[in-house]
Amino acid sequence: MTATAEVLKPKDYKSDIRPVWCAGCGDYGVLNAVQNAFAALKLSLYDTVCVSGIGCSSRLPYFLKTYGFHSLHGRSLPVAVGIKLARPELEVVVFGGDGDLFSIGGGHFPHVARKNSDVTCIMMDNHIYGLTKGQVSPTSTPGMVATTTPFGAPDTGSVNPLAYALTYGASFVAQSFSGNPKALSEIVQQAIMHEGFSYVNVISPCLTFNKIDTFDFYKDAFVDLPADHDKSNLVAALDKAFNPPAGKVYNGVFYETQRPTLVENLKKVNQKAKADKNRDLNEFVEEFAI
Amino acid sequence: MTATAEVLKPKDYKSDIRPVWCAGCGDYGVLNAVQNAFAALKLSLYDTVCVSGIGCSSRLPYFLKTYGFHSLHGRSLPVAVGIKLARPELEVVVFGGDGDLFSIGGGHFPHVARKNSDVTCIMMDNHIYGLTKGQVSPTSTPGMVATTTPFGAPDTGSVNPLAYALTYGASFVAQSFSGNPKALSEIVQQAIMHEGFSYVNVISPCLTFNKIDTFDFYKDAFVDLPADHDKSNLVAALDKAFNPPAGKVYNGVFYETQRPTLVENLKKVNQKAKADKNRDLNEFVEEFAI
Amino acid sequence: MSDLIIRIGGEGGEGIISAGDMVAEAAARSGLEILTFKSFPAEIRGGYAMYQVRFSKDEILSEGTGFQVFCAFNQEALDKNRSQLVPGTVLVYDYPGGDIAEEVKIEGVTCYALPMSKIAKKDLDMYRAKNMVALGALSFTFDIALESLKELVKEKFGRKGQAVVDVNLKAIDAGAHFMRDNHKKTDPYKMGSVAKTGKDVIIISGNEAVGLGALIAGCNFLSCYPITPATEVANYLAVRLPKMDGTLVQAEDEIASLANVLGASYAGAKAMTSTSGPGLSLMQELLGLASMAEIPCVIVDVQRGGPSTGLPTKHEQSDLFMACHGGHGDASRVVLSAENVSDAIELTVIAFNIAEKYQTPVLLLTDGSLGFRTESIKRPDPRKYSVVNRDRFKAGGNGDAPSKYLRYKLTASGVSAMSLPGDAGGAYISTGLEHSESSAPSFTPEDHARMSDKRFNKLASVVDFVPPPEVQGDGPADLGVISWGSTLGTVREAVNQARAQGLKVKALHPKLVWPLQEKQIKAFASTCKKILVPEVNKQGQFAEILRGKTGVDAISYPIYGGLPFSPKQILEKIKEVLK
Amino acid sequence: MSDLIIRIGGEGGEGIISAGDMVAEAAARSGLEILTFKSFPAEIRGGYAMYQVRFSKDEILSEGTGFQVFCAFNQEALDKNRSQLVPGTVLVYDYPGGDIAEEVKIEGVTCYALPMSKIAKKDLDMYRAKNMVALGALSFTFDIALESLKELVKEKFGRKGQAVVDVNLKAIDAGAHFMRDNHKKTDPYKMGSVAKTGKDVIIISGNEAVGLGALIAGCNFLSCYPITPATEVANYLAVRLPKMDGTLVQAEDEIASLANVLGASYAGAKAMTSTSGPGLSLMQELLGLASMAEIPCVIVDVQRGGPSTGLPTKHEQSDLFMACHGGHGDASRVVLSAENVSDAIELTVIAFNIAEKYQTPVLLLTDGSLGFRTESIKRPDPRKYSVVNRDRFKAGGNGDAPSKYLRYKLTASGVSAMSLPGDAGGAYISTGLEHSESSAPSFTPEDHARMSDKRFNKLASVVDFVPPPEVQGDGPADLGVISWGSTLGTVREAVNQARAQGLKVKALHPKLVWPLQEKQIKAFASTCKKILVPEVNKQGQFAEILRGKTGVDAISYPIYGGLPFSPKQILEKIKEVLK
Ligand SMILES: Cc1ncc(C[n+]2csc(CCOP(=O)(O)OP(=O)(O)O)c2C)c(N)n1
Ligand SMILES: Cc1ncc(C[n+]2csc(CCOP(=O)(O)OP(=O)(O)O)c2C)c(N)n1
Ligand code: SF4
Ligand code: SF4
Ligand SMILES: [Mg+2]
Ligand SMILES: [Mg+2]
Repeated sequence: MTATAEVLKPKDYKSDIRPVWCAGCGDYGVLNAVQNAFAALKLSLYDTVCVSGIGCSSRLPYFLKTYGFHSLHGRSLPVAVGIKLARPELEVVVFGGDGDLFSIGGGHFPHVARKNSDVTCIMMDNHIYGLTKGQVSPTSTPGMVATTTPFGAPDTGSVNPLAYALTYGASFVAQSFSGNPKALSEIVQQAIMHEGFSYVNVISPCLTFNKIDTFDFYKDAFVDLPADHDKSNLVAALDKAFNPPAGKVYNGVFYETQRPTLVENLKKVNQKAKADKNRDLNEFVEEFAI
Repeated sequence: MTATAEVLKPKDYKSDIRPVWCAGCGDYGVLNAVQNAFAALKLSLYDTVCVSGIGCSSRLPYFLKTYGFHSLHGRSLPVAVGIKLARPELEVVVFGGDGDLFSIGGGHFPHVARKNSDVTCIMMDNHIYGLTKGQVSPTSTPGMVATTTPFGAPDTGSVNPLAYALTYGASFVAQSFSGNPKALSEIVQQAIMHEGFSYVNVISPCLTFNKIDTFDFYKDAFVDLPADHDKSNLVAALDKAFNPPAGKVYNGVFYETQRPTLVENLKKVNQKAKADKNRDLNEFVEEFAI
Repeated sequence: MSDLIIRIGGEGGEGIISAGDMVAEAAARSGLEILTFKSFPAEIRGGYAMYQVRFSKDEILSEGTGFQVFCAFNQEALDKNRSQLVPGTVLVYDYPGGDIAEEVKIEGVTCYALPMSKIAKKDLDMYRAKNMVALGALSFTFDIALESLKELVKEKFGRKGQAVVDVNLKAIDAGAHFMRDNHKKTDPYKMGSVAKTGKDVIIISGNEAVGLGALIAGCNFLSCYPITPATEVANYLAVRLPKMDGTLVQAEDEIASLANVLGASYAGAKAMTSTSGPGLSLMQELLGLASMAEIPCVIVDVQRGGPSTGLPTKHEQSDLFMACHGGHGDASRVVLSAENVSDAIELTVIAFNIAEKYQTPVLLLTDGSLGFRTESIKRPDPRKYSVVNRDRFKAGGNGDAPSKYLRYKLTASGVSAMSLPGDAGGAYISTGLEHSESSAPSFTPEDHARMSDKRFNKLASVVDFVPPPEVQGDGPADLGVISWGSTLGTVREAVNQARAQGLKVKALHPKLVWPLQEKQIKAFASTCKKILVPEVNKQGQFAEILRGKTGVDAISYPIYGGLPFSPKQILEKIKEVLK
Repeated sequence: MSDLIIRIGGEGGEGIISAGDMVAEAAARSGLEILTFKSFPAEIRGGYAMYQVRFSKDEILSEGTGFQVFCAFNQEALDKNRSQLVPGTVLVYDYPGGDIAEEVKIEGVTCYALPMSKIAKKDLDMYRAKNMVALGALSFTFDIALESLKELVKEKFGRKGQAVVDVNLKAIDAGAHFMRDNHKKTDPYKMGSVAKTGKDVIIISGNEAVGLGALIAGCNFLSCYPITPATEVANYLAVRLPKMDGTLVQAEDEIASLANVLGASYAGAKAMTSTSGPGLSLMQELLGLASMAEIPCVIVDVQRGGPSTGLPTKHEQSDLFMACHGGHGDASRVVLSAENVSDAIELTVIAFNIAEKYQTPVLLLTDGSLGFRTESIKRPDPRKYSVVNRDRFKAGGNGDAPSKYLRYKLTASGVSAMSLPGDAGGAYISTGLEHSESSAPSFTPEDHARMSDKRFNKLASVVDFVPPPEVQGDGPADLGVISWGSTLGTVREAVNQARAQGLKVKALHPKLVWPLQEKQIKAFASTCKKILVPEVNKQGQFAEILRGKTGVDAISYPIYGGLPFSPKQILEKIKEVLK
């Protein structure tokens, strides 16, 4: 994390591209909380890169003044990993939707998490495909009626993003709500401060296409994780992820631990390699001499 | 599951294509156990389809006399789902390697599991890429030295296939050993009998490229799951998956439950649809009348 | 007046599309032909949306050139279309009291101010009825099916109660009366009605047409992943497939979609997937598997602007290279492309028939503007289509003992009978590896050569299976136009005009774009001094393939602005080339 | 004798490859040129493996035609090569006491029985030394570097202890003595040595050459996914990149590999990935993103037999269509293809230079036989290569205020200065959406047209950046041969032979296959009555692209058996075409 010298306010992180989201979209709250968190952490506009895939949520980087990479549907995580590996000093934050990160992009998530790539991933979970005008996403309630599932989706279960991230080995896993920008901003700050792969599941309702997971529904559903929750216990965290109190949704940090990051491990690889014989181009050519 | 009329012996399931595996490869044990299980279940040669991706392990369907589909690297599961959806009466069994199912194919696994597609998936876990001559796989021990990781793999953690399958919502999750064909055959039978998505992790050593996860290592490492293990408790199963006794590997069924399968849910969709207005081609045309 | 184009522009969400659809349907009821053209913003909310409808007493071949009448719902719409408000056109705009701040005067353009927002808000107390006010005004002023429109309002809004019907009718009248009372009609555009009743007509979009075609062809399996502008194909079939005991699933991505399809087809289903460019890019490896393993399947690509995420809601014909040449290795496939909505039904049936007959992947290319556009077409009779099913293995009927079933038997036609799981004696391994006749892996030079030949030779007769490309015009010509996809209709119109002006121009209209119907193309080319190939992409993809395959010396005319050709553009190019 | 081809065939795992490599190195030390050709089974164990080495006192251009000497380690190897044991060739085979059951007699073929298994087992008590027995026999009989070979054995086995050295030397002697004592040499093949010492020579494989080229070019990032026959590129760099502070990671699949590469390059790395056909198919969507977002990157495709999983260890040049035309939309890119091992070094450097200079994806095509084959080449001097780096944004130096950095500024060259994260004032959003100069999403016809032009126009000068294709032969010709990739060397040899026989034949040797160096190709074609295009694929892919792009009337000569051309095949075709 590189802090900036000048003092920037949240609004200084906002670009002059006007958000294209529907009025009332949950993603506005995420944008606000992120600006807020960036300002609180004094992130540099130039040493921060916001990466995304495709979806309503994935448009977020355009609305910030930092560097950004609006990649392909599902590919934000491996793009972000490439950025971080090439330039470990950069702060790399990934934004995406539930479809982007857990449907088409779901094959990348486990490996980014288990390798503990030092990027922060903020998912705007609206339990729907917003940009393509309303199809079920992996986090949609089973049986949901949507455009490609007019008689109800046949999915028996849905993705539990928190449990997935925990099982994959993410070293920081938290959840918050776009309707509570203060709590969200705090969690985003913690996630960015965390060394290693951090994941924040943000409930961010789509009022246009999802009539189940609405602001109204979540307004009163959020409760903080119990004070005695042991953030260092993986199985306890999984239990909390799988079994929230009936009708409730947890806000807070489920899990946090310190593991070597991919960048750290690769540094060790390079050290070992350099201790080995043959170190430069001429020596490499010499290896082929007869 | 369709049983055959004639009485077939294990060897009757063997095709006349000679296995191409190295002498001593763990996959021979899997082939034997599978022939055994098929015979015990009296599976029909013609109503059974064995599907695979690419890898040493994925060659298995060639060595059986049933129908087979040797698809692409990582694509066995969605191919198998297509087969099952088109022809629910068929018995569909997927075979694959740790790279095939959890690296390149890792994006499909969660969705096949959570939708509870009624296919059986048998993974031959050798903790290595065999067919491409020895690279780390997602299940390899972190730090392993292999061809693309000559100074040790930089991966902080590895994939725990059992925990993944459990978190994904697989309704049957078990583990066994290619070195114990009897135990393995029994578990394969249970997996096939199970209605819904069943996953069997088979430790199947690659003696050519993996010098860590050897037969010798596993010979004494296998212990049965404790008799009092509650197979219906997801969190308990996860605990067992994450925390086996030091130096030990569990044999047995971690989790088993009954959930509606994808095929069942789709049947309900079709029932609803048929109760709806407009049911045939002429009516469909009529919908566009002005 | 036998032909009129009205365009409506405004903010997405203002009911422009639904209003436009109503007037189109009303017009069709009164016996007119209609063809619409829609443009959506790439974002969910806000942004410029456009609906255009072309009315005619005769067959309509394309979106046409520009418009005669433009109706501006807001300032942005007015700005975007300003350059096309040329002398002779008519502008109807929301003024005063709406988003447009000033009265508009344009030399040579008839400008009718219509305070639609104000009427809706003030007089009707329902801002949402703005679109109906506009509709009433347009129908009245240009004499298009006003009575049909009112009838339609009664039918459509009937179940919402009389109050809703009434306010909409009132809005229509308010628009009409405002025009009657406040403007003297000074423009020449008046559509009128025709004798025929339009009874045997349906209105259907390109995406729906693909869906209907699939149902007619016997499709019983679709796996999809949502993507603009193809999602409507799945949306349509999601309602209908389950009613016919079929299955539609939304997969986790496009790779899984095609994998699902190949599994289903291997097991006997008639299976398809629908996608757009980015999805088709992801499917390339599996497309090669379908070729190698000889699995019938249909892939519909509703093209959009590329490359990459590109211009998701814009028109383009730039996936041809990929469709014909994508994927590694020599992967055989067939590529069809539809000209219009009727064609989309027809070619979807043909696509399935080819897939089944030749056990091959078939790609059907349409595009964003064709997918969204609706047309009035003759009502299709599902029973009139011939449907082909794959050649099935019969135990002992393969010329071999049952235990020796040869899935990839070398035959004269190149096609081998296919068994399905469950067929006793028919077991084999469907495979992406090169193989012997029995499906066992084989990497010998002999097997690779003969299996490669099998995969390509069996497609040789596809060029005869698909109807020969239509020739427009006869005799020797100074110029022949060859195009593909939805540009064909525009070419037809331009060539009609050119010929009417005495130019010696012909056109060829292929629907099969890979493999090419070389014989007919060469024959056509031999009667033309020059060949022009207009298409909507940067590289002149079809021109290059045409040259590469037939040696025909094609003059490429590519445009790439995210919009279809107008007949005028093509006509002008024809004249330029002939100069 | 100035040219000799010896082939060894046997079971994979019998030490054929390592023995072959030793005799090749020994020969190179004694001043001979060498070029090897290897063929592996697609399975891990078992199956036929082949190693062939061509020795010459002069430059070697290709694998050559057939062999003069075949050494059979087992019956399968003998059977596979039987048809090539034509009069004039020599067979050395393991008999008696080995896998070959009967004495072999073939009309016109000199057959030397050599009981290599028996000698190794019985006399040396080390079956594994069979390969050394064979080597000793071959070196002695055909007079190839026997002394160098012994020296090499001492060096290579030195650290394993004197006992190992001794038994290997004994095996070599045993082979040599058996031949001396039991056979009278009746064949004419004797290589001998040359004056030059071979000091300035290295032996390197095609895959290693790509790796070395990447290091020379300044590559500091590789993300890969293992795949035959490309894995060795990554294996090579995995050892070297970290020593130069670079990074190599193995990703979860090919999609992630290229995504890693694009992220790394966006952040400033010189990044590449290496793969084969199936992997490149999966990368098509991201390749389009690289084009749209103008991100430099190098993708190496070591082609194998296709389509689908195909023939993983066999030779083919069938990914050209995909390389040039793959992916949806009009996606600009550059495609290079290497002729031989030296070329692989050179072109990898050029690939990086083009990627950086033009901010574009660059594909480098090699193939399985080139990837695995080794050659003795002149030792390259890493300092002699010029290395190009991308045009970097300088705050205020973009001609704009820092706050107005235009990442996609329209410039005369089409290339715009690129900022890297960390550059104050250089922030922008790299994007796959169509965009304005500032990188904001834009879907207007104007922006799409001018950005499309930018992406393609900037590549116009690539044809001048890459050295012009070499012309072999001069003056007007009856036939010109144009080919690509590793077939070029074979064409060179065949054309040399044809010209030596007085035929008026020329050849053109392009390394840049997309965009084409049209000027030079047309100029060349204009001096030839006919153009022949040999290539190893079913569809005649390069011939079609050549016709499509240049209109040159190419005669396609495709072969597709999983093997490279022999000079003889091409020579015969030349004669046939000239008849
Ligand atoms: C390869 C590919 N397939 C499909 C699409 C179409 N597409 C764009 S966004 C999207 C899903 C959006 O859902 P989500 O990721 O949840 O984001 P949201 O819009 O809900 O924020 C899809 C399917 C695409 N752009 N690329
Ligand atoms: C798209 C694609 N990428 C890469 C490969 C090369 N490949 C074949 S098998 C394999 C991995 C094999 O490992 P695993 O799945 O664990 O099977 P095993 O051989 O160990 O049984 C790879 C990378 C391929 N065939 N296709
Ligand atoms: S569609 Fe939903 S997710 Fe997209 S901008 Fe609108 S409210 Fe937000
Ligand atoms: S390489 Fe390993 S996995 Fe493959 S066949 Fe040999 S022992 Fe088995
Ligand atoms: Mg979403
Ligand atoms: Mg493995």
